Amino acid sequence: MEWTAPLLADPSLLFGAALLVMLAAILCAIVVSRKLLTSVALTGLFTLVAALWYIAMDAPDVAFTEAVVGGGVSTLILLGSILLTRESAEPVSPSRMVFPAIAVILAGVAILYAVGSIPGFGDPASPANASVGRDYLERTYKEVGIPNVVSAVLASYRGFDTLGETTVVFAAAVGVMLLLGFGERALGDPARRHEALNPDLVEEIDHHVVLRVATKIMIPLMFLFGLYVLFHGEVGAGGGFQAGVILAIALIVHALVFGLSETMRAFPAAAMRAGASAGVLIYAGVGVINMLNGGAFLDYDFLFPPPLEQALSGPDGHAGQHYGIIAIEIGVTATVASGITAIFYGFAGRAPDIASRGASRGPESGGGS
Amino acid sequence: MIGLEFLNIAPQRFAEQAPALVVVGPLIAACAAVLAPGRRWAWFLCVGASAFAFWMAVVLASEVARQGVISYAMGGFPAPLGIEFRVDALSAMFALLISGMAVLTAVFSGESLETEIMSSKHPLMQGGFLTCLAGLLGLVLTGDAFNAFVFLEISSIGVYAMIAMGGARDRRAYPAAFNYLIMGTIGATFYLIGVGFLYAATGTLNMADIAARIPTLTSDRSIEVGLAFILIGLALKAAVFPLHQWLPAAYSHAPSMIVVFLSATATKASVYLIIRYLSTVFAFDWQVETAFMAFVLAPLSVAGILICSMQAAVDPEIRRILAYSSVAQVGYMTLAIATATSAGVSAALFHLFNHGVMKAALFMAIGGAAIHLKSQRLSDFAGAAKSAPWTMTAFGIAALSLLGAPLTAGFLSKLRLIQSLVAADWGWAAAVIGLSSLIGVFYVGRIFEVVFFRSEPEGGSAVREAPVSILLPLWLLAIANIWFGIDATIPLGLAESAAGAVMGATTLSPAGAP
Amino acid sequence: MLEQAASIAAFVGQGLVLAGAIVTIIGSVGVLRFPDFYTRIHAASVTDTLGAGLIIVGLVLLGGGFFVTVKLLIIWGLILITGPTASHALANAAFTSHVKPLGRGDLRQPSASDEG
Amino acid sequence: MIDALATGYVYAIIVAMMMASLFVLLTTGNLIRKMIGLSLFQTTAGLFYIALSKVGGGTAPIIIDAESAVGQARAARLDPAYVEHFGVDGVVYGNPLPHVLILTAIVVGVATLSVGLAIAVRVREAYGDTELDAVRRADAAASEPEPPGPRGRPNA
Amino acid sequence: MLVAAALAIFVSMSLMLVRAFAGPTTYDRLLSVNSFGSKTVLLIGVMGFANGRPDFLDIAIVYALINFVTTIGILKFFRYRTLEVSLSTRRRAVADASGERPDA
Repeated sequence: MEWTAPLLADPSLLFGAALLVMLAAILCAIVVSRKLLTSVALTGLFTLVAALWYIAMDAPDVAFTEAVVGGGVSTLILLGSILLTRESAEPVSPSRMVFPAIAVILAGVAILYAVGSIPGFGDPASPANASVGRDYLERTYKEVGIPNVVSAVLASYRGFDTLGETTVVFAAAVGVMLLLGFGERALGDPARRHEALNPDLVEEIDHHVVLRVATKIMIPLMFLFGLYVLFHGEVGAGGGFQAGVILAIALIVHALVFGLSETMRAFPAAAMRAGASAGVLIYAGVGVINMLNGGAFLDYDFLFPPPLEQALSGPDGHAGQHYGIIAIEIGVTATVASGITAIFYGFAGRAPDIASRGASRGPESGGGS
Repeated sequence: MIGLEFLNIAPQRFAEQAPALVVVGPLIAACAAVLAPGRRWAWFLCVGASAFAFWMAVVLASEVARQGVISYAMGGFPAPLGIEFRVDALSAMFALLISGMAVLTAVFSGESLETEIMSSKHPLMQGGFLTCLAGLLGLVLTGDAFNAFVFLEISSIGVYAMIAMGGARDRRAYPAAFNYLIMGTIGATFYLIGVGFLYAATGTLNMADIAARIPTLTSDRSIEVGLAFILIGLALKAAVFPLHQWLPAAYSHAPSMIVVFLSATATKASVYLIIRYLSTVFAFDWQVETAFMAFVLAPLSVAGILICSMQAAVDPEIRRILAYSSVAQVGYMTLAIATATSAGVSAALFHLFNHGVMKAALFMAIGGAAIHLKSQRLSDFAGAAKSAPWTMTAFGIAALSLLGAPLTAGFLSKLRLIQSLVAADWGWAAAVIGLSSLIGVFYVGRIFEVVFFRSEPEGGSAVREAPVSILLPLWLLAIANIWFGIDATIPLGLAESAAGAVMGATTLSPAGAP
Repeated sequence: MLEQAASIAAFVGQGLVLAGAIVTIIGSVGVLRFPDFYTRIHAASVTDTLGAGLIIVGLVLLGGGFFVTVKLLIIWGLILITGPTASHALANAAFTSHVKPLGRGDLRQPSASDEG
Repeated sequence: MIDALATGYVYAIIVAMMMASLFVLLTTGNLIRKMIGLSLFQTTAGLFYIALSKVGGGTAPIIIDAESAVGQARAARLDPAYVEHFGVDGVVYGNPLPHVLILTAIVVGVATLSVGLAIAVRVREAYGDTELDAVRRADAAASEPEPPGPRGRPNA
Repeated sequence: MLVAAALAIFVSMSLMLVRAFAGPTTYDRLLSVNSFGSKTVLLIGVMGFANGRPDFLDIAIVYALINFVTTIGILKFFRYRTLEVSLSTRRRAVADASGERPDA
């Protein structure tokens, strides 16, 4: 039987269309802007609007991730790196645009050619929507026993992908630590000690009392919210990754308002490094326990030895899946929170070194607008 | 099958878990290495984990030889739902090559890092190396198209940073690493888009499942374009001409440990995926694909072979000569694959294996001899054979093998390449290989002239004999080059059974079936 | 009786949401049309706070269960804390970096910033 | 026909955005801007996947009870036969699999972004600039017979 | 009515975008980005109710937080030229060494 998707009955499609147009407008602005800061702010907006679009497309988990990552972490890291480099890009000569333009147009035409044969947007009978995706919807409650199908697929059916994703964050943290260090320069910056000895460098008026008070209220709330997102991920949108980013952002706010060295005293870089690898260890460790109990890697039904699993679950519960998912989500949170904090330490802690080379800044910043 | 079956002493339950353990072992060790209190600990972990991975790879290979394709369901969920590790002879061969090289590189890394990277960062380097190893092993074992993307990224992200760490000696490493990152990520994203098209058309991500569903489709436009995107993405990662520009710069400025490992494995893993897609997923019997092989892949390979050989012949920096030669050698492999015959694929795999062995030896020798030498210029190696006879003899053996001199592994693999091309009626392609070998004589001759016949510069050469921990893996590789040139049963057996595995059946049976 | 109350609440709620949306549009027009930074920030922050309040009270009246209501109130609280703080910080930063407010008579001259 | 128009535009806009960000990435010589382009390129690939996962009249793939108020309100908008045919226990959901994939891809994207930016920062420290042209000029100058010194000239 | 409200918020976001493109000072851009963010929070809420699935307000909370954080981040960028210092003191040395106005 032929079905056409009830597109007009779905208000989210109207929102989706409007948001897509807005996305395209923002992207156009990014293409033409040369001031890096403007580009970064617009990129932040782009990801926020993309996240809105994800909500309209019924993908709240993706929206959540895109918002915390694209709007929060990426923007801050980009800001940190602009501070360490330069603020505007050189114009591109038109002659250099020819080859990329041809390549891009060719690739675009190829994709459009293929898109013509993809079943229509929103079609419930398309191969993508009708096969494995639908199986997950039908089986999750029976096999994993949690309502959020995305979390179930993420942590259980395709848990190995998620282990890989966690490893990627770990590898990125290792890479940034290799390249930029652990922010140790912020702790040992001689200029800073010099400043303490010369109080006339410090202005008397305290401009930011409002900000500090507000931040003091916000940070505990953010921690609490992060934990809520972590443990709520089985039922609603959210999960270990989003929780990790929120926790990291709480630390980053602290560093932004109270100073990096203050934060690094409370959460030293060595601890972040340990946390990043501990998270992957927890995750892989859960898998190894499953193997020891006779299951496949990451088969949480074997998280507990079979007799214990039966005792815990009862007739059709899924104690193993339940605790397994929580355990690996904690691992993900640990790696992501510490990894992103370590990355931020790297970028922010590099600053004094560059700032002290202020002389080479001058000619570059003149290139703006 | 490989002469190492005696290592297959694992209890049966352990052997069943080998597909997961081969990846998870290095992964856990990577985390532990980052936490290691000192560089010695990190090094031990690194060697231990690589050896463990190698052992597991041997177990896997002998299991595959015994019982055919092994399917391992991650998380206990059967294939289209869960992620499947699907090990056939091809994957087993690559797993052996990668983990074997990792062991040698790990041994080599101890002394080599000592001089190149400040010691507080050694644990991070070892951790990054092990992550990369886990990523490459996962890449060749997985049977899931998206999972392959994740492993592609795992194996690259740490590497970008580690290549940039060569910047302490030569600042050109930074832009080189950056270019590699851009190109690698574009490649990975192209791959991702291509997988998206396959998913849109078939509704599944499991490679065997995709292969089974493709014949049932009415329209294959999205499959065609998906394949194109996947191949372009992987060609970027595998440095197939003309998408190779990132490779020479990245290889010539990275820390030697990374170069040794990457030259033997990283582009090879992408070649693996190319073979996997062409043969298993698309089964070599599809019209667009054959046209692509004959009219795109083959001409590009030929151009790559000739142009990069010439570039190698004129470049003044020794590592870059070898890097350009690597691109040319990738061209040999893709050329043989483009014939789409069993003999061609087997010759390509045989050459790939041998090339890994010789390139690793060459870069290892340079890394070992030039520990105190900041420059990479060929002229600075004048008379190196006198100041570092052991290292440079091994280097010479591997260089002869690269050239294809008789009694070395390179000779046999070039012979088989030419045979397979002639058998496929591609005589002109065989002539191209001959021509490029002639150019090879020129650049290897240049290196020989400098290293062996020129006298040392005044004040003595900065080249020193490599320490024992480097000579050991180096000579193992050099001997392997000769051994495989005389008795090629091991690599040939691997390559033929691998080629048989992918070329024998036109399509894989969907997962679950034996 | 109860149902009647619920439908009245829903109606009022929708009205409040719409009113809030209109207030935000007015604020945005202000941001677009006002002549200098300080007047614009005024337009933005006042209407953001008011519009957010109206919309959130409206959504609460629409009803969506206990948790939804709690979350809406949390969001309101957050907006009440962060909105003014951010505005304050922005204005402060602009002022300390010598962005001048328009003075008497400046409006007579058409300034570049007037063109949206 | 209306449906074809109503659906075709989604992929067209997404592809156009994908190519625009690729264009930024390929043309600019500024390392930071390259990373911005790369990050946007990855995001638009994500948009493509999520567009595939949309099911008309569907809701987020978090299982709800069809008998609950929310479930009934959703079902009321749709043809009962449609719900019967495409729904799971009376509710039509979006496809969860692309969501999972893109979640992973977003994370990979931010990891790449941070490593790339870290390398860009090191380029700036070594060369004094983050424009590829300047870097090339500095390298060309350094490979001449008389190198201008190990650190090169800033802002050459 | 909710759909109309959502579209109204959408229109006001578009107006904010125009201000963000137009500037003219960087602070105007920041203001519009910030205000855009808070309108997004509202839009999520209204969209959730309009779709009949109002239980994704967590994302709105996250937006509110993110909006606050990035505003502080960008602010520090301008005033201090570093993300590293504490806001309880003003580092004149660093701020002045850059020798430039952000709105120049």
